[in-house]
Amino acid sequence: MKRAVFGVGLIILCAWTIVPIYLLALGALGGSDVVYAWPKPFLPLAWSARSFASFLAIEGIWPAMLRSMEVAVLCMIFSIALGAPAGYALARFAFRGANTYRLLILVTRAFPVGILALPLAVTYVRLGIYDTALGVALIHTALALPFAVLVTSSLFLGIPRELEEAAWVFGCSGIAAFRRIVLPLALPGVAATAIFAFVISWNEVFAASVLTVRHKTLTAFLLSVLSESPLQAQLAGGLLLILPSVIFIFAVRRYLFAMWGIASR
Amino acid sequence: MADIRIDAVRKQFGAMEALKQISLDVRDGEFVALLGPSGCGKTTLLRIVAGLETQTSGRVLIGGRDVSTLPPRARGLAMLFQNYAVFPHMTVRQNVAFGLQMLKAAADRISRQVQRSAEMMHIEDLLDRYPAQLSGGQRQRVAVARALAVEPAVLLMDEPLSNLDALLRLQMRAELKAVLAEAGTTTLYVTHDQTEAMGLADRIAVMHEGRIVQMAPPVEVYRKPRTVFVGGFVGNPPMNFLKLPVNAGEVRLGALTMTPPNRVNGSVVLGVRPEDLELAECGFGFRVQVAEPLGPHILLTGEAEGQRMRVAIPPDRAVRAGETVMLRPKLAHIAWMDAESGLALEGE
Amino acid sequence: MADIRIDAVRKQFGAMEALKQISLDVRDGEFVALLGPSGCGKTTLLRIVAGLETQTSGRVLIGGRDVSTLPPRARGLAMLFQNYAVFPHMTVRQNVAFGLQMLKAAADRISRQVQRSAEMMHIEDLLDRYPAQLSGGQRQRVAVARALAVEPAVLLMDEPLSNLDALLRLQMRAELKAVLAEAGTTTLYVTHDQTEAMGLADRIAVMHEGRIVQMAPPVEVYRKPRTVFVGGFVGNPPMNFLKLPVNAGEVRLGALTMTPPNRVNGSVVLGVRPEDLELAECGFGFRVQVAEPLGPHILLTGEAEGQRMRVAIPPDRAVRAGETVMLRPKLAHIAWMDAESGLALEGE
Amino acid sequence: MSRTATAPSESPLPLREGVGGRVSRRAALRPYILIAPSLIFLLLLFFIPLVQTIALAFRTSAGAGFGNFGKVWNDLDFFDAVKDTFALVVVAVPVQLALALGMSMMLRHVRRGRDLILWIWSIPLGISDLAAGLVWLAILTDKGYLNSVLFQLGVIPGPQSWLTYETPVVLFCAILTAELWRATAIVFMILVAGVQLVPKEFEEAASVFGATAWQRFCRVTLPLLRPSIQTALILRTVLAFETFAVVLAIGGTNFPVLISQAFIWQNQNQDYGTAAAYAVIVMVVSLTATAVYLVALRPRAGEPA
Amino acid sequence: HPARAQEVTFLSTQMRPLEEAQRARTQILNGAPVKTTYVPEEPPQLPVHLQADAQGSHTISLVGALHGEFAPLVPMGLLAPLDDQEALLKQRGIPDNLATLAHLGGEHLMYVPWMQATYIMAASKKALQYLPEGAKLETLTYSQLGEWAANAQKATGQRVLGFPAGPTGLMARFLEGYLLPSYTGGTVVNYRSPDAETMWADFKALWAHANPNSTNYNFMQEPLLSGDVWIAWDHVARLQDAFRKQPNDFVAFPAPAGPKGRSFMPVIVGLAVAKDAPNAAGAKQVIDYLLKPEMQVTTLRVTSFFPVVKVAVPEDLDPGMTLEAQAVAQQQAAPDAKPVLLPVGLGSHGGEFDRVFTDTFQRVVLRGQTVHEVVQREAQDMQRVLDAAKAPCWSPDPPSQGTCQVK
Ligand SMILES: Nc1ncnc2c1ncn2[C@@H]1O[C@H](COP(=O)(O)OP(=O)(O)OP(=O)(O)O)[C@@H](O)[C@H]1O
Ligand SMILES: Nc1ncnc2c1ncn2[C@@H]1O[C@H](COP(=O)(O)OP(=O)(O)OP(=O)(O)O)[C@@H](O)[C@H]1O
Ligand SMILES: [Mg+2]
Ligand SMILES: [Mg+2]
Repeated sequence: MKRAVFGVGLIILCAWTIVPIYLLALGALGGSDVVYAWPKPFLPLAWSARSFASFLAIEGIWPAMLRSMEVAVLCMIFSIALGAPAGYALARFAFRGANTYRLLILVTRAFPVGILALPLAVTYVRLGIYDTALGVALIHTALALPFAVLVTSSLFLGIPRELEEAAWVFGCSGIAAFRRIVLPLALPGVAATAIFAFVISWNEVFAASVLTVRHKTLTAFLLSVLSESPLQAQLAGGLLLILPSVIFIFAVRRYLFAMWGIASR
Repeated sequence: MADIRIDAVRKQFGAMEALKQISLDVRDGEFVALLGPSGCGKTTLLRIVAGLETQTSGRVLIGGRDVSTLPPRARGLAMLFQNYAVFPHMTVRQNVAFGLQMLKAAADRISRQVQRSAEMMHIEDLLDRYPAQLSGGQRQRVAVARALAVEPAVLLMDEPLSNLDALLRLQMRAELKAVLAEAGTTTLYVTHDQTEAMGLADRIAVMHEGRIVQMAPPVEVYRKPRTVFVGGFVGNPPMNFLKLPVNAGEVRLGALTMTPPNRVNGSVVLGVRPEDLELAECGFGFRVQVAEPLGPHILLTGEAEGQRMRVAIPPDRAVRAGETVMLRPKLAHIAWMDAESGLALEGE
Repeated sequence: MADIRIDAVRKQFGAMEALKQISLDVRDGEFVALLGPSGCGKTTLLRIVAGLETQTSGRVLIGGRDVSTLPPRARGLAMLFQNYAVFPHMTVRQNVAFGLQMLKAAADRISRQVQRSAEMMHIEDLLDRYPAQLSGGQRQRVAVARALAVEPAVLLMDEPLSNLDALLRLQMRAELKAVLAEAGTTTLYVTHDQTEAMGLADRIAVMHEGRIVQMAPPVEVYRKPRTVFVGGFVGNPPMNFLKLPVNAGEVRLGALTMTPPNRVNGSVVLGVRPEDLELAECGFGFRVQVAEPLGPHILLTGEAEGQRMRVAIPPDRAVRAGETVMLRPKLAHIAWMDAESGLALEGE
Repeated sequence: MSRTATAPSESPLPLREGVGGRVSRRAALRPYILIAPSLIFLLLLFFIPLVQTIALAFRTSAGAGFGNFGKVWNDLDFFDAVKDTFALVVVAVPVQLALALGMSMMLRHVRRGRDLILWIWSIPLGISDLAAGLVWLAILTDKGYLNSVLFQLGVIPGPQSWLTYETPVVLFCAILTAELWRATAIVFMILVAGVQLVPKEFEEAASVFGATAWQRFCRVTLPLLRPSIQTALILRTVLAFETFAVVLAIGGTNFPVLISQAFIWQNQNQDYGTAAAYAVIVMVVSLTATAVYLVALRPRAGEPA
Repeated sequence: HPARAQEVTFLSTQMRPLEEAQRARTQILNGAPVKTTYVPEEPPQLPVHLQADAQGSHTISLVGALHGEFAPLVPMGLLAPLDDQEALLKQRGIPDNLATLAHLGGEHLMYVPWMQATYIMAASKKALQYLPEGAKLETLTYSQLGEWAANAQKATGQRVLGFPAGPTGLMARFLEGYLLPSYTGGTVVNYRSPDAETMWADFKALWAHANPNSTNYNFMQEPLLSGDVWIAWDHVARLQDAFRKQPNDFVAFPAPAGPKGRSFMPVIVGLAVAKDAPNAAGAKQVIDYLLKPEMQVTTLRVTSFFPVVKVAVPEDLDPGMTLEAQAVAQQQAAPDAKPVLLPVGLGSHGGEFDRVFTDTFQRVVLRGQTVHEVVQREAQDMQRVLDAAKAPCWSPDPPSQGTCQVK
């Protein structure tokens, strides 16, 4: 009985997340009749990959896709490399200014980047990273950093200090202990951070379009124009942009469970 | 040379003083057991030696070098943690190999050492399991194996065998002793098992409330406790203490008259171990309340001179609860203590 | 009525069979100690009784009710965990009060009970600390206090005193016994300390490799081990076993001739405890290799008939390593075992 | 941080190694060394434009001052925006947290296919705001999927408007629903990562002592999960103050939020000063909320952090 | 950057929709004399990019944008004067009024007009049956429009009149270029006149029949296609999808007339050269190319923007386009037609100016505040904006000495 209620709950929650995506796909692939039909059909009547295909035929879409990948991967690396040590500092040391630091890194999220457009662009021109993948990756890192820092720090807090101490005693330097003990144990958090960084970077459109002219990321390339496109193209574009993130999450999902059932003391 | 010298170390946790001026020397290759009641500061002391805790004051020297300011890894020691601290994300094999890998040992040396320590700890069948798949005792043995595998110059062990059954403990104890002696490892070993301490240690340091109250070879600690506390703490069952009045330098106990060491007035404490009391024709009266047959001997609990007392008698003597028997102490094994300070009286 | 009945319980961890068909009855109010080597399945059994682990097959009944499918909280028991599992985010007081709060006990009852259990465990001064501020032994005592505070009908304890010093353990043991007896608590108690098991238990269940090999009152387990394993496992030092040839129903040992129980051919195992061997004029020869003075007795380790043997002699006999002495067993205390199966021979 | 003074050694303490003044000073520097790279990074890439923009908020054609904030104050939509923003944050964030907690707890009891369910539940994470807005608009609009269902079930006679200024409550619920759908996954994923490090034994202990599932959750899991919850709450709240693409898509001009006002002032009205002023307000508000969380959810003295 | 100097990077806020941009590349720019990289850009980012570009990266040469989008760029010094192109304007027959606008109120020609458009009405043929007695689409008035919507609502129970009043909709243009001048004859000066008050009162009444989703609509083609809206006003480009997809279901017609005539507003897209452009010469070649009559026609086919040069609209135009083109022509040629010029001197204050209109709309129509008070209040705001911009009045308001004043 309980099990059944539980199962139903699971199914409802899955449906709740999946159905909207399904409807999006239905709109994107169902031909323009579906988009404007009434009452709307819930089954795919006539699948058509036409609007999809037309996307993929657009000049510059593949370089943009590659660039997006490059940016997202860089962003992932940067945010973990910069965020995890800071997260460790927050978790393990009580230092003056820890909370100030927390607030400070959150500023990047608390202040809408969109509003920073002009000075941001000018700064990037001065730094010589305007219109480069690196530049975009860096600003995306700034956006993902609060995630990296806070998520890893909350996980590090859950790792018994004794394990680290054991590593020290057995000859690990602080860094080695961090790498060999803390980081693997916090793997789910690191994976979550990687996902956040990837997704943030992949979907970020504002900074990407302000900081690039010719070398736009896929999202900037598509999203900036989607709003003026016919509804069906918007749906198709939306769907197309979901895919890489979803595939990425799928690929790393098992790291999210790395410590499942192992981490008892 | 890897002697440990703990020099006037104090440790304060907030208002609570966990270690009060501890000084202790462990000679190179020596095996010192730390014995003391729960919460007396044993773990804290070990952690300070390992560099995991910072002493409030005092110094720690290893091999003559002041390591007080060195990080743990630079102190060249291995430690076994009271709650094991085995790495949950590594297999048993990886756990045991860990220390050696940190030392960048050659692969074949690692695998040899891992095999050896694992065999010694009887966990060779478990090498590919994860700690979560082990029983408590197995986990503890993994921790011991991990510490032994590195063959450290200095080994700190915090109750390494507490979760093992008696038989296994006996075996491990013997093997530990052999291995450590052979390697000449300087060992500081916390245990609450006195037999272990007695059997393994070159010297025993008895701790009490953050102080070391006696440090001596096992027999001396057993035979010549420096304080009432040590006598009461070491030995199982513990030493009996009878507070007796002193009259003109003499003490009367039933039919017996004894002479405590000089300079005593008022009253004195007579300490005698349960096994140092014999049934006798002529002695003092002991009212038996409980008689427990414990295998090699029968343990009697009862009262003498209105004070609680325990006596161990050979298993073949039939004594019943409620009976009153006559006892006499083996005079050579009597310990006299000051009634006020609880310190042993000299010049026995 | 809160008897525990474990009925043909099996437990499989993947390919590994941790419990093989365990059946066990604990009567209402009875105190049963589970004794067994590390990794034999004691914790697993306790966890199955508590409902924390699901048995692969078999049933658990508490108070006559099949609780196999009930969640832990519906089983009306308290448990002490081998690794304590004290809540790190609660003070000691909150930890101890936890079970009572779950039972929705009145506030004054809670505070009374907390005080009482804390005093019993000597942690009344630590009530406002967090577990992280406690020593290992103190943490363990918090766990015991937490289990006792709820005054459960059924109490499961997994090595509750393993991290305490001998003296404290002695006290706790006595208090535990009194409290549990008074409350009539049905107790299943895992320990590796045989003295504890002997002193506390109404009956002892000896486990070995996932099976219960003997379940009997302490003295019987000690005196009449059902198997070689039990004899070797129970008792410290363990029973000695000599494998001897049988000739025409008789066994010769040095100058002695003994008659093992019927139906034996080939060879037989003679089991005798170290304290059941006496120095004698006439007997069998024993070459002493090690002589350890252990307080109440001297433990000799050596060889007889080319087989390893331990002997406990009174502390007043002076025996040196290297010497060969004559020994004779107390005939009444000899256990005969089948040389092949290791099972005790009947009809002694 | 007031923790340093009160905390005994188990709460995070830097001075693990060394003794006395000499080394402890170096050890005391360690956390700063660890946060330095990220600080330098932000300083170089982010804070310069940020400061310039904040300066913009205090600059008007008449000189430095609060003129732009005056404009904000007089903005027709300002009070609505404040009201709507807070309504959304105050309702959405707790509901998301509750939902995500429930989901991560459920996930613990899933025996098979756990990672598949995790994956499904985290799909909304990968969806851009714009796409999310589109999806929910497609569902909730007059001739959308919701009305199609209702119509086919005979509940409504024909297309029905839900998202207009005439039905503010329904509109709010619609936006809330879309927000829940879109952003619960972030909280969920943070919690899933955190839950794994909570040793099972504590819950087991609680259950043996008679705690119901709910009590176990409240008294054991929740407190042990506190670091993750704090993180999730902070991040989610800060992000919630930033939400606008979905709100704009579903709510049109009927549901102004602070951040959408900032963008409208920047893009449509091309008044960068006022836009910056809006942004500063958003920043102050969400950092204040963060500070509140940090204080409210800090560990008590002595408690392990 | 040598390679970059060879080619022309063309940043444009127009022709952004995916397919349009693609067609711009493949059908228009592929034949350009210089290799051209076409980069569509969202309007808000335009000044940002140009400024960043001017600060150092120097990539962009050619800029395509709306008249109103160019205005703020001039004071920022981001555009190069194009006085050498005046001849081209003459040569290609670009009307003088467009050329004047292209000076953006200054001395120099700042952009070359490229294409134009306007706003018209669209209706589903289903709605025609409810047209009030005697009303004709070509001569529709605002009161007839109201009646029409009322009739339709009465008959269908649905409010089928729609306006693009969403966050990025062009409602402000409707108010400032169509509704208000049709009632008051001007955009600014009569802002708080009794005529204006009448207009707001009328419009509020009319709004009762407007689809409440209007505040979500940004592009009217979607609700038209979905059938939520049957009668709508919008930019031709934002209606084109409906006409292209279902030319037989929709009719296009001029905006309604008010008491002071049938006001309408043009939309002008121009081409400008960035200051310090890496390839200014190439950019000018591309301008020349784009202003060729053939290219102008191709542009019309690709977008719904009409040529600015003299050229005949081809016969074989897409039927939907033809519908739109006819309506535009009708609107221009109507006897009561009253063109409203785009603001010229507002510079970067254009957005604030629009905001005055939408605020008034919000207050009067959506929040039901008293017309008189709102108009008084907003007029002050309007004056503030004008003062800040120091903008003189523009047509149809009478020319002013100095800053334009609200009466
Ligand atoms: N999750 C698991 N997966 C596989 N094997 C397990 C698992 N848990 C326990 N075991 C094995 O089952 C056996 C019994 O374990 P259990 O914890 O019951 O031992 P125990 O009798 O309590 O030992 P100890 O005295 O060392 O605590 C052990 O050999 C252990 O390795
Ligand atoms: N972080 C701390 N804060 C406050 N007091 C502490 C802290 N750690 C330990 N203590 C106290 O210091 C004393 C010594 O602790 P320690 O762990 O050294 O004891 P121990 O001798 O190892 O005891 P056990 O045999 O029980 O493990 C104990 O009374 C303990 O309560
Ligand atoms: Mg300890
Ligand atoms: Mg166990």
